[in-house]
Amino acid sequence: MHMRHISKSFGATQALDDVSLSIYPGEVHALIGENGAGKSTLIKVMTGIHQPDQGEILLDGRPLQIRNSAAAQDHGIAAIYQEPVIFPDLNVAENIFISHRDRGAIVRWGRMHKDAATILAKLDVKLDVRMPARGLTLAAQQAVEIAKAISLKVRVLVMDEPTSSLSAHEVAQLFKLISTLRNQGVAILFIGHRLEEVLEIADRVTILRDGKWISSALRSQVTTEQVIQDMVGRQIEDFFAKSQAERGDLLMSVRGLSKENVFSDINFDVYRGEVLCFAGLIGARRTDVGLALFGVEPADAGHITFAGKEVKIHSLEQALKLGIAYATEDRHRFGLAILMSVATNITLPTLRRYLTALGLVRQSDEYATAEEYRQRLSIHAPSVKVEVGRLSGGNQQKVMLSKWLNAGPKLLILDEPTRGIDVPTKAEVHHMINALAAQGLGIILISSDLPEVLAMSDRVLVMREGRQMGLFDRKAATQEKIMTAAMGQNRPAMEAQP
Amino acid sequence: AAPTAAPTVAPTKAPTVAPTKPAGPVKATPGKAVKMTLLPKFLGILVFDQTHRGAQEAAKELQNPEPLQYLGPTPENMVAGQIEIITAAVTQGQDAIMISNGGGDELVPAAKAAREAGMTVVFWDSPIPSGEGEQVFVAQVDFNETGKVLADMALSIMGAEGGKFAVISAAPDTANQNAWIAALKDVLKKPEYAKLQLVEIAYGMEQAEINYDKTLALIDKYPDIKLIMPITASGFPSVCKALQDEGYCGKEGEEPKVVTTGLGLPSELVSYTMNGCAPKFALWSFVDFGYLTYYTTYLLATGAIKGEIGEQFEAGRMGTYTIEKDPTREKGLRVKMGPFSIYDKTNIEEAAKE
Amino acid sequence: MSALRRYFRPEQVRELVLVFLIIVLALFFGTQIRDYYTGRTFIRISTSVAIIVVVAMGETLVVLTRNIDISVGSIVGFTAYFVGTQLARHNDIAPLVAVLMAIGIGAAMGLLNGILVAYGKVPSILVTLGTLAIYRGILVNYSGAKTVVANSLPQWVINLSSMNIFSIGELDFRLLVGLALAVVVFFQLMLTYLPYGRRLYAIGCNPDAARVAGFPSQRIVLVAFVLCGALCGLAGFMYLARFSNITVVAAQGMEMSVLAAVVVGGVSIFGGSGTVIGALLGATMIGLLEQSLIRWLVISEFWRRALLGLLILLAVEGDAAIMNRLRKLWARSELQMAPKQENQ
Amino acid sequence: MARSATSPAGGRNLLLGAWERLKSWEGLLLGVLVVIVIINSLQAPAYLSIRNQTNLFQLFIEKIIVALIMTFILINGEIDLSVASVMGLAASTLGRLYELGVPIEAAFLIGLAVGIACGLLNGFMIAYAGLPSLVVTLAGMIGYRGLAYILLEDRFIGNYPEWFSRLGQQPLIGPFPLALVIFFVLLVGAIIVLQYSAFGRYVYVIGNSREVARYSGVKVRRVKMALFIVSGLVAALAGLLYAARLGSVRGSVAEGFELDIITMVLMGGVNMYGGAGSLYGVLLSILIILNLRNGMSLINLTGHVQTGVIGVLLILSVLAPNLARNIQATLNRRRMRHLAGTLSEAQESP
Ligand SMILES: Nc1ncnc2c1ncn2[C@@H]1O[C@H](COP(=O)(O)OP(=O)(O)OP(=O)(O)O)[C@@H](O)[C@H]1O
Ligand SMILES: Nc1ncnc2c1ncn2[C@@H]1O[C@H](COP(=O)(O)OP(=O)(O)OP(=O)(O)O)[C@@H](O)[C@H]1O
Ligand SMILES: [Mg+2]
Ligand SMILES: [Mg+2]
Repeated sequence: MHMRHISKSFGATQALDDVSLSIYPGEVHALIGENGAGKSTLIKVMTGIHQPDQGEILLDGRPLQIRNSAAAQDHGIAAIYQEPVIFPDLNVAENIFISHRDRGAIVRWGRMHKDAATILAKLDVKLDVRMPARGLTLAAQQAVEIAKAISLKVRVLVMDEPTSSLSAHEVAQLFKLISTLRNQGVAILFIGHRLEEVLEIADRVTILRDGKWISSALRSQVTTEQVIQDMVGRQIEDFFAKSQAERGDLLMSVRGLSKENVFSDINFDVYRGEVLCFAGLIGARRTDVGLALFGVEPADAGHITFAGKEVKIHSLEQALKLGIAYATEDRHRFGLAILMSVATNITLPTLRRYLTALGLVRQSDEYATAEEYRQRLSIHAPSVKVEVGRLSGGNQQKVMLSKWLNAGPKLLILDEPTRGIDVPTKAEVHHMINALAAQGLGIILISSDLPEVLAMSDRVLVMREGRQMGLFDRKAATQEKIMTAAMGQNRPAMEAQP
Repeated sequence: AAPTAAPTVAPTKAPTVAPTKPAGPVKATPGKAVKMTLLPKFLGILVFDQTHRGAQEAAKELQNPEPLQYLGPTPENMVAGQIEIITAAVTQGQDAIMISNGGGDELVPAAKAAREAGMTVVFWDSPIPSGEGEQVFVAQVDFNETGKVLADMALSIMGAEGGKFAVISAAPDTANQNAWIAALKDVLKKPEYAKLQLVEIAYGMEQAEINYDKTLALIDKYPDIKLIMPITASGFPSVCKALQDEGYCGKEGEEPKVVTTGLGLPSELVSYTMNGCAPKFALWSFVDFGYLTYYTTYLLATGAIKGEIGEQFEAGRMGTYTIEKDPTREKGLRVKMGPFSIYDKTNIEEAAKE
Repeated sequence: MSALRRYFRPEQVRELVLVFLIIVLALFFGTQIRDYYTGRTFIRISTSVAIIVVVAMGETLVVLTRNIDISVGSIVGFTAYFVGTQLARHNDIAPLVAVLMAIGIGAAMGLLNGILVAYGKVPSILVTLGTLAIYRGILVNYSGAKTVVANSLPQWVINLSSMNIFSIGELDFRLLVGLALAVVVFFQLMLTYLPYGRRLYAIGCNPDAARVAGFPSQRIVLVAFVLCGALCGLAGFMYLARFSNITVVAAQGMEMSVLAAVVVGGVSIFGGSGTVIGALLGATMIGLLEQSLIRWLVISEFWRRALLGLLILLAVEGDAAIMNRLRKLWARSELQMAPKQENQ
Repeated sequence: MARSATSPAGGRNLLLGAWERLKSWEGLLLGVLVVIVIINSLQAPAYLSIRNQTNLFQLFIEKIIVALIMTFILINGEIDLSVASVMGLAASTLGRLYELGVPIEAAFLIGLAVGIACGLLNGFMIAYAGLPSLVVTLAGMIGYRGLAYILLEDRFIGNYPEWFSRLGQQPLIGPFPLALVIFFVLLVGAIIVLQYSAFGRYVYVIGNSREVARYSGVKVRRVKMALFIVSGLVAALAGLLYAARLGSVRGSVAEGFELDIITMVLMGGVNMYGGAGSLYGVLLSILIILNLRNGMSLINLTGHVQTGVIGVLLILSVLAPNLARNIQATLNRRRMRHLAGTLSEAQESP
């Protein structure tokens, strides 16, 4: 399959500018680029969701008009999109087969359930195929998406950041599967931000920057450094900065925090200037602990001391008042008002600061603040007045971070803050975390990215299925130890209770 | 409490004594340009259409060079819609408007404003209860007489032993039908009607399905009911259809268990009269009604008559009429058309052809 | 317990509750109304529900796709009137032709709705709010203020509504009721066993996903509107057969009863969940209430309307509150089960 | 950093905003309005008279008052179908109490209180019990209307004190009757609150996403609750004004008004699903509907035909921009292709 001279613009944004790309059977082709480089747009052109302004697509050397995703499917092109697209009221099996057109005129439920179970087994995912997809975790949704794509008889399979919410174990499983498909002669286009992963699986690498094609090369002919350099157009020495903040006073101490059927007996302390990482596999209920501390889904039992006072966090307002902020992992549902401007989003939790005596909003101040963050976090947006929905995924993430930084919290809970963020931005976020810690903030960093956990943490709390499996000091923490605890093989005693 | 009113004489087609104007009834001068609007309660039912036909006939006879406007609101928006149309007529510079009041006193401000703007405002079919803002009300029949006619028909159908019957009206807030019901209740107090037992008044809201369902509910609720009396012409056929569907009347070779009487249009009820479902019912001619209304309004608008008690005028083919104090309301003048035509097997087929 | 939860979704629990409520209501009215348990009551309720149910089927299809059709009353009225005038003018039109004409006209009106919604991308509530007024306006103009009266219709139309399929004692099973049930069964099967039916659910619960999922979601929505229109056409014909006297306001306001039936029956107004059986139960419950309240001696006309309103308010709001609970309960138990399975 | 709200920057923004708006949906509405006004004034000379222009507001005044608060509710992502029934219930309460001998002033206040009570119930069900507003207010629409019928049955209550009817019908300030004055005061207040206050900002954000607002510390429930209470209050006020204007009250007062009200708001460019829209658009759409209806009455289009035309307008108001966007996109693509073609030729030729 060849894509030639593809261009696409959205209003003033030139998302793709004369991009060409060839994908060959039996090969994994990695597409890499910064946030907003145009990767997602390119594959949406491939699958007929967007029509290109110019350029052509050739399959087997014949030019092709892909009007919609059904047409793409007819040509054997299937895609997994960056944001999982799930039908919550249909069950898992239906979700997998809903768009198939070769399964006869009548739905045979029994066969469908069996087939779905078979496919999921291949992925080594344990899900009840009769459950409605409502309430599946992001990871499970992602797994269903993958199952859906591979159940089609595909010739070209596109995966837009399929691993962004998967844990190491699931990623391994997925890669095994990709290899199998590759051996069957399927052409695979793979998009990802975790470089080491991408480079592990890829046979060929193409790099986009600002909607332009930069380079294409065989994997064997490029180095990681080269790739990064091409991506950003400049040299980057070090993208996992180490925290060097001084540990301050005790900020919060949590004892025996429990919520029925969700998590139980969580114990930890956070000091000012410290980064406490929550590690674990998907479904470890780290998010739920975060939500409990933020007062959204309060815990039912346990003691919390915050800044020296015993407190009960039962509402979000109260958490905010105490100085606890939580940046969600699911920015579309909980993080950003997509139709509102960047500025509006950034000042939302702190709007009170921008009011006149009459309760009216001082918009100039608001814009000034937003502008400040746009520059500090280098948010790529034409202005702070554009709608957040028009930014790329990574830039949206930065807007969400700005929003909480502007609240000036004492404790900042970051849930997967670097998910779906490109490498340079990731580095920026890490620098920022360090800077914040240096200012005396306590930070809880929930992350599934093990290298990130090891690099960023002062201490690591490992969870599994709602239970605390261990708390490691930075020095004591190794990849093996964390994984062992997260997988639940043994349950080491609290090694590093300070 | 009935106001003290002059006792009603019932002068119908015959000219009566005219004390104030010995010169005899006023005649219309044809050919004057009067912009006139005919405003029914709402558009889309036959009786108002017939009124329109009658008014057009009069317009032609009077050689009014201005075309007659026939405008109406939607049924669910009767009151507000009528106010809107009256207001627009003022803006358009219309000379006269003929209104069948779709509500109660809500039209008063709009009607008053029209009067102030120099328009002639005549009501027909359904008056303004308080009489405010209205110049003359053209009544189809005497509202008190309606009560008697209805009761008489019921009596003649149910016979001396009497029995239970129920009334179906259009809506709880229809001024004319409420007046008829009140009159009927008054009449029923008399000893000769003592055996007639009015058990319920139901409302069909001018919709076929509601009339239909209400009829059946009445039958279920009063298993010994003998008669259903729709006093709304548009609901009458649905009542008959319901009875016939459920085999209460009109079944070949069977004595009907429940029958109907009331106010209905012959052309809509022929088959039911012939099969015994609606053996007898009454109505007036809506064509004549429109004709008379137009004449009255034309005369008022051209200044031929002033709208004072006792004035007499000639309404073309229909003869002479007198403006009188409306005995059924505390205030207000009326011109009474009348009389009822009673339809049964003997005359319905002829009448239905109209 | 887990098997029970797997096979009884909250939606099904709700349907059972609805059946239970209907029984309770029937028992209650039995104590209040003389001669309640008779063939008459059955006939009244079943025939009055028959027309509503057919329209409710169409509405269900549309609501499943997270759309709404409030022009149904106008479509029913228009087809009833149009077919009525045609039959009055040409008494010799064959029954089947008349039915097909009604369905065809309804489908055409549904097609316009569907095109505007699916391809014009105008929200369905706006489209059908507009066509509700437009179709009625066309009818008023077309009719020239005439009405269709039973007198002028061929005899078979008038007799249709009292025709029985069979009777058990005094329990008459009317032809129109049979027709409605056939429609219900057909659409229940369609929604469970045809890919088309499943995709209606898919579109409703996540329209954005449907757009990229690789099935023609625009066409599916269009067809849902066309089917809804066609069913309204059929209902229009049934309306003509039952009432035979058609004015321009025929079936005005029917959308309210239909929506109430659909909502009470558990079809989510936000699309993606609900069944036609539910809609049938909803319609039955409302029909039962209406017909029984009309007969209940102590209740006057005004109180009847008021009480009906309050009951719908209670039913809908109370029921929705319970559904939320149930959904949460189910969701929680799933979370409990999911990690355990991983251990196996 | 403290700057007053009337800073030069703010002023420029306002101007800029006005210009932006001119090019957009509001600009289109304005164009349509101008066309209608021109046609109307050609139709009837009396159309432009102050009297007719006030009349035209007067005829719809209750609906347009309620349309203001409905704008807030739709932007907030909810809907209130019960407004017309609340209008009816408040008016019926007034009628019933007056009939029982309660002084009209007290009856008026109790009528308003009833409106607030309805709003409270709606708001509680929506904000705290978490039920969809469509369902809650649909039920309210049926239920409150039922209560109005219970109060008045088949009666209609008139004969209010002279001053009460005068209030509804006669000019109060200049040619404007009370209701019209109230409307303009509410309009200015609504624009300030929605467009420039924190509360207005929250209304928009919640309309965008309830969850996002909640996770940002916005008191979502309180905002929704407040909106529905105010909606109940304003609807009751409108109902009472309607009673004063008509000089009589009955159970069916204002039946069916909700559709007109919602049409006005949606045609003003307010997003069906919340989060976007402005009062300027709604104001224009109100003016369009008033003048259009008046114009149609002047050329003798009434009843169902009028509502039919409004229906067409409603659909066109959303369809037209959609079509325009599609055509624009296609044209753009064509132009780009063409451009690319000539460019590549130019490159290849030398
Ligand atoms: N529907 C749209 N409307 C307007 N602009 C868009 C739209 N979709 C994408 N863009 C813009 O196009 C550019 C490319 O976006 P795209 O989503 O393809 O980036 P990406 O490479 O996938 O980034 P990320 O890694 O953050 O997902 C961005 O500037 C984005 O703002
Ligand atoms: N923002 C949220 N609000 C409410 N519930 C949430 C939210 N995010 C996640 N959940 C729920 O929390 C539970 C656990 O989520 P999840 O599987 O993401 O675990 P986790 O430990 O947070 O994993 P990770 O953070 O690595 O993705 C799930 O039931 C999920 O639906
Ligand atoms: Mg992307
Ligand atoms: Mg999580």
